[in-house]
Amino acid sequence: MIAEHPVIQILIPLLGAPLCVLTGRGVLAYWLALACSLASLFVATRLLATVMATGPIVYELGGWAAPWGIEYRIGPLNSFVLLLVALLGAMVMLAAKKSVESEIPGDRRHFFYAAMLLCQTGLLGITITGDAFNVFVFLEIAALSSYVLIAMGHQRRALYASYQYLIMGTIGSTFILISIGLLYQMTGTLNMADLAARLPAVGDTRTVLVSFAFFMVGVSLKMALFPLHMWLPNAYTYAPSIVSAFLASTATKVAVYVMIRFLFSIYGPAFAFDRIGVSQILGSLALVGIVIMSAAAIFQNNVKRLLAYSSVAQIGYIVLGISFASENGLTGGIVHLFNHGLMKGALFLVVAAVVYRVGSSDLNAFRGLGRAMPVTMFLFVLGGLGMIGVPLTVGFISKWYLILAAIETGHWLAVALVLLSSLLAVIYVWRVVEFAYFQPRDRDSDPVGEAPLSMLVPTAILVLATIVFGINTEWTVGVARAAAVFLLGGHA
Amino acid sequence: MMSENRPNEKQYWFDQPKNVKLILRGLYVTCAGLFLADFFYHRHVDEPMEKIFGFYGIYGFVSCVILVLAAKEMRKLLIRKDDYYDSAEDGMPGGNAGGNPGGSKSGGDAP
Amino acid sequence: MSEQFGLFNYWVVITLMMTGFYIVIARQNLVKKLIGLNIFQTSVFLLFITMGKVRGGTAPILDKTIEIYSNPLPHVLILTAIVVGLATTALGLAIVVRIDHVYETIEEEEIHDIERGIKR
Amino acid sequence: MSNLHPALVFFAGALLVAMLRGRAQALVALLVPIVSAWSAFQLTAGTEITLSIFDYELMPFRVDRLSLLFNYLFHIAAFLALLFAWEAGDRLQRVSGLLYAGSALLAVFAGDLITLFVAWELLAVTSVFLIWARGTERANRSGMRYLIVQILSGVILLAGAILHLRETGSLAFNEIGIATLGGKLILLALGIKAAFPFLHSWLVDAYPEATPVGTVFLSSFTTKVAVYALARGFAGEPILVIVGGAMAAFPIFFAVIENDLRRVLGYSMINQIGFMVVGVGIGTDLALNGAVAHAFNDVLFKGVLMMSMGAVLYRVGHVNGSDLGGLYKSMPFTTVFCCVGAASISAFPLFSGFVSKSMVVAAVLHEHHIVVWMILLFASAGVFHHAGIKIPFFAFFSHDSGLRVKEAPKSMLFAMGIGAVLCIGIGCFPQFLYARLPWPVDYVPYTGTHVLTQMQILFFSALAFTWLKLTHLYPPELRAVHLDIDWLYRRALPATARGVAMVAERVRLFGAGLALSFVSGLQQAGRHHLGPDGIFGRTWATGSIAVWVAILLVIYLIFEYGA
Repeated sequence: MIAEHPVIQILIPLLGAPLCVLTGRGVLAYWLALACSLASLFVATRLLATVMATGPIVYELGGWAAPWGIEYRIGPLNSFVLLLVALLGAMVMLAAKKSVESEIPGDRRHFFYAAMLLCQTGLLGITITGDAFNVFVFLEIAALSSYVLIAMGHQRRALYASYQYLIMGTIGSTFILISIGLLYQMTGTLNMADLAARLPAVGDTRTVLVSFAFFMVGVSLKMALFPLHMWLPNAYTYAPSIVSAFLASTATKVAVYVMIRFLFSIYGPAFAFDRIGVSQILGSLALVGIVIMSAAAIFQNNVKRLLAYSSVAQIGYIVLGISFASENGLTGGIVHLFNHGLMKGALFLVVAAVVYRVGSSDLNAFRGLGRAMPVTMFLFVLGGLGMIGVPLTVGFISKWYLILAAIETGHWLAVALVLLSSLLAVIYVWRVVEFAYFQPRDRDSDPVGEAPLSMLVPTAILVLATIVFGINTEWTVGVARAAAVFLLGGHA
Repeated sequence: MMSENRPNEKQYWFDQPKNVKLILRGLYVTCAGLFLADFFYHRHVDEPMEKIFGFYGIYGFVSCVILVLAAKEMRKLLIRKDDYYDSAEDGMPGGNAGGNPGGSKSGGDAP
Repeated sequence: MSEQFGLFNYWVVITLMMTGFYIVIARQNLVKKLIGLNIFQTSVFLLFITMGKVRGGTAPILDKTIEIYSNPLPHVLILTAIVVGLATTALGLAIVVRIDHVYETIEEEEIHDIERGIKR
Repeated sequence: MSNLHPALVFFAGALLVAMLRGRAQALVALLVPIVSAWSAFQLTAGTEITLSIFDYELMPFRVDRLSLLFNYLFHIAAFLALLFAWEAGDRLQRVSGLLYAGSALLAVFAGDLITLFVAWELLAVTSVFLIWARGTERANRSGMRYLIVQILSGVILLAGAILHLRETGSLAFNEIGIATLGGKLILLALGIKAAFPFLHSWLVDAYPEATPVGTVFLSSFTTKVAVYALARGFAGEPILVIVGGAMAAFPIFFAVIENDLRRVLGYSMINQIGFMVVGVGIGTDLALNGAVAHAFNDVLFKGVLMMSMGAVLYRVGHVNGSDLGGLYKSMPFTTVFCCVGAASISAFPLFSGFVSKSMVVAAVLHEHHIVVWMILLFASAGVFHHAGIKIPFFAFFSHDSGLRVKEAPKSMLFAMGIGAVLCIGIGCFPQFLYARLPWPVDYVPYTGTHVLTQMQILFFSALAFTWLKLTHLYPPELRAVHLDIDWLYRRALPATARGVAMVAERVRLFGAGLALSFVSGLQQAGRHHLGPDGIFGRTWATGSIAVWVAILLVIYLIFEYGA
C-alpha cells in the first residue's frame, strides 16, 4: 500500500473534484472535499515519514520507467512541501464551511469545492513530480483553478484581479514552458534527474542560457518575487477569504519550491550560482523586495492587502536564503517556506473569521474586535509576533538562519535590511493590533460575537504549530537541513 | 494662599510663617556649622583640591546655582507648548494616513 | 534549403512571440489582450513543433519502409499545451464576459477609472 | 538547594492570575513573588543548567553571586509593586507585571546570549502593556515608540550575539568587551536599555505615560537588567566611565525645568544609572560592588519615589509640579515616605543611597579620574536639588494648591512603607547588603570624612535652593514640554519621512514613465499610457506588469551573457 502512496496523493483530490461537482448543491460537497483534504494530509504525513526513515521514494507512473515514463520522485525537500500543502489544505478546508456559506452563493458552492480540490491537486502534483513537463501541466491545473477561485470573490474587483492574474500567470507558465522546451531541445529528455545528468555537457550553449533566463523570469512571476508581484495584492485581497488563506500559504511557496528544484537539481548549483551568478540578481531583488514591500504593507488600509504585501516581503526572505546557496541559507529559506506558510495561513484564517463576523477586511472593520472577538484577535497577535520574528515563534527561527547565512557569506547589508524589515513588520502588525485593541467599535454597528469554533480550531492549530515549531526546532530545521544538504550535494 | 479662603479649615504647621522661618534659620545655622567644621575636623584628603577650606560646601552651592541658572537658559531654547507633540503627530503613515477618515484620533505612529 | 526553412520557422516563432507580448502590453481591450496572449502561446507551440521536426523525416508511423521520422514527443506534449491554452482562453473570455456584465466596459483604463471613482 | 528557575514561577503565576478576578487575583499576584522567593532564595551560586537547541549549547539557567543579588532585588521589587497594585491594579497590569518581572529574572540568570536575547525581547513585549494600560492617546503613542526602541535594542543584541559567535565561537554570556564588532553592537543594545545619552529618550518619554502601577514596575526592571548585563559583559571598559559621567550630569538640567514630576524622576533615574555605569567602567572590585549595590538601592528608593508620585497621580489625577502643592496636609504618610525616598536618593548618611553611591565615588577618586569625580560631585549636588528637594517640595509643600484629596490607599502606604524601611535599614546596617555583593568587600562607608563632606555638599545645595527660591531666581514650574533627543524621531524624522515619501512618489512616477515611454517610443504606440490622466498613478495595469516581465528577462539575458 505504501508503495502506491505517491500516486494516491494526487489521485485523492483529483478524483474528489469531479465527485464534488456530481454531488450537486447540497452540503455533501463540503464533507467530500474535507474528507479528501484530510486523507491527502494523512498520505503526505506517511510519505514524509517514509522519506525521512528510508530515503527518497521513486515511483514510476503506469510502470513506465524513466526517462520514457513520468516518474514521481520524493526526497526530503518535496515531501516537506507536500506536507505543507496538504496541511494547509486540510486546515483551510476545516475552516471553510461557514465562511464559504457566507461568501459563495449556494448554487456555486460545489464548483467552489471542486476548484479547491483541483488547486490542491495541481500544487501537490507540481511538488511530487520528477518530470519537467509534468511540472508545467500541474502548474496550469493549479493556476486555472485558482483563477476560478479568485473570480468567485463577491466584489466585482475580484473579476478584474482574476483576469490580471490569468494574464500574468499564463505568461509566467508559458515562459517556463519555453524554458522546458529549450532544455528538451538540448538534452532530449524531460526527466529531471536525467536533465541534471545531461545538462553539464551543453551548459555553455546559448540555448541553455536563454532557457535559464526564461525559467527564472517565469518562476519569479509565479512566486510573486518583487518586482513581478503586482498581480498578487489584488488577487489575495478580492478572492474569497478562504481562498486567500489557502493560496497565500501554499501557491507562492510551491512556486518557490519549483525554483529551488530547478536551480539545484536541474541546472545545478555549479551552473546557476558559479557560472551565471544568479545569487546577485536574486539576492538584490529579494532585499529590495523585503524592504519596499514591508514598507508598502504599512500603508495598506485593508488587512488582506496588508498581509498580501507582507507575503511578497516574506517571499523575499525565502529567496534571500536561497540566493546564499549555502547550507545555512538554504536551510533558512526552506524552513521559512514552511514557517511562513503556517503563519500566513493562520493570519488569513483570522481575517476570514473577521470577514465572516463583520463582513469586511478593512482596517476600520477591526475596530474594537480585541473586545468583541478576543480569542480570534489573540490568535492574530500570536501569528503577528511570528511575522515580526519574535523569539519562541517560528519567524525567529527562520530569521536566525538567514542572518547566520548572511553573516557567513559577508552580506552585511542583508543583515541590516533583514533586521530593519523586522521593525517594519512590528509597525504593520501593530496597525491591526491598534485598531483591534485601542479603537472603540462604532456605536451604531451591530454587536459582534466570537468566531465560530469551526474556524477558530484550525486557526488555533496553525498558531499553535507556529509556536511549537518555534520552540522545538528539531523537526522542521532537521528536515530543512536534510533537504539543503541533499540539494547542495547535487542530488534530486 | 488658598488656605486663607477656607477659614474653617484646620491650620497646618507650615501655614504659620514663623514656622517656615524657623526651618530656614535651622538651615542657616547648620550650614554655618558644617562650614566651620572644617576647622575642627581634619578631613582625609585624596586630591589636592580637596584641601581648599570649605571645598565641598562651596562646590555644592556654586554648582547648584550654576545648574539652575543654566537650566533656566536652556529652557528658553527648549520650551514648547504643552500639546506640541500631540499637534505634530497627525498624518503619520503608521497612524491613520488616508483612507480611514474615522480614525482621526488613532495612535500607532511610527518613527 | 531545409536549413533556411528551419531558421525561418524560428524567426516566425520570435515574431509571433513579440507580437503577442506586445499586444498584451499595449492593448487596453481585455479581449484583445487575451488574443495577444493566445498568439504568444501559439508561438511556443510552433517552437516545440519545429524542434521535433527531423530533416527528411516523415510522420512517426510504425512501418518498415520508414527509416527517418520526426520526434513525436514534442508534438504530443504540445497537444497538452494546446488544451491548456484553450482552457485559459475560455476561462479568460468567461471572466471578460462577467467583467463586461458588472462594469459595462472591457477597456482596462475605463475599469480603472470606475474603480478610482468609487474609491475616492 | 533548589533548581527551580524563578522566572518559571512568575510565568506560571501570571497564567494563574490571568484566570482569577477580584481580590483573589490581587492576592495570588502578591503571593507569586513570595512563593518564588521561598525557592529562589535557596539558590546557590554554581548551579548551571545547559540545554542544547539550535545546534548550540545554551545555558538558560546559571546562578552566581552577581545574578543572585539581582534575583533578591527583583523579588523584593516585584512584591512591592504588586502590593502597590493591590488597589490600583487590574488584570492586565498584574499579568504583564508578573511576566515582566519573570522576564527580568530570566535575563539575570541567562548564561548565554540567546537566552539573554529572548529575555530582552520579552522584557519589551511584556512591559509595554503597563504603558498602554493607561488608556490615553498619548500613552498609546508613547508605548508604541517605547516598543519600537526596545525591540530595536533586542534586534541589535541579536545581531551582536551572532557576530560575537562568529568572532569568538562562543555564545556564553561572560566578559564580552568592545574589541570586536559583535561586542560593540551588544554594548549598543545594552546602552539603549540602560538609557545612555542620546539613547535615553524612550525612558523619559514612556515612563511618565504609564499607569501609576506601571511606572513602579517599569522603573524597577528594564534599566537594572541593563546595568546587570553591563557589569557582566563590559566591566572595566574605559569608555563607560565617560558615558556614565555624561549620564550622571546632563539629565539634571532637564530635571530642573521639567514639570511632570514622574518625568523628573525619569531624568533622575538616568542620573543614578550614570553613577552605576561609571562604576562598571572603572571595573575595580570596589567600583563594581558600588555599581550593583547602587542598582539595588536605586530600585528601592526610586521605587518609593515612583510609588509616592503614583499615589499622588492616583488621587489627584496628574503630577504636574505647577498644579500641585500643600499635599502634606491631606497625604501626610505619603509625604513622609517620599521624603525618606528623597533622602535616600540624595545619599544622606543613614539612608541607603549613601552606602552605595559613596563606594562609586570613592572608587573614582581611588583611580584618580579627577574630572569624572568632579562631575559626580556636581551630579550628587544636582540630584539632591531636583529629586531630593524639588519632588517633595513641589508636590507636598510649596504654595498650597487647595487640593484636598484622600490619603493614598492602605496597600500603597504599606508598599511605600516597606520600601522606606528598607531604605533606612540598608542605610543604617549596610553590612547586610555588603555581605551579598558579588565581589569581596572591604569598604567602610561611615567615616568622619565621608559623612562630613556629604553633609556639606547636601546642605549647601539646600542653601542654594533656598537662596534661589527666595530671590525668585528659581525658574517657576510651567505647563510645557521641553525638547529632548526624542524630538528627532517625533518631529524631525516624521517630517523628513513625509518629504522622502513625496520625493519617492515623484521618482516612482518618473521611473514608470521612463520605462513605458521607452516601449512606446519604439513602437509609436501606447501613447495613451502617457495621457493626462496617465495610468501610472493608479494600481498597476496588466500591461505595465508585463513590461516588467520583459525588463527582467532582458536583465537576466544581459547578465548571463556578461557572466
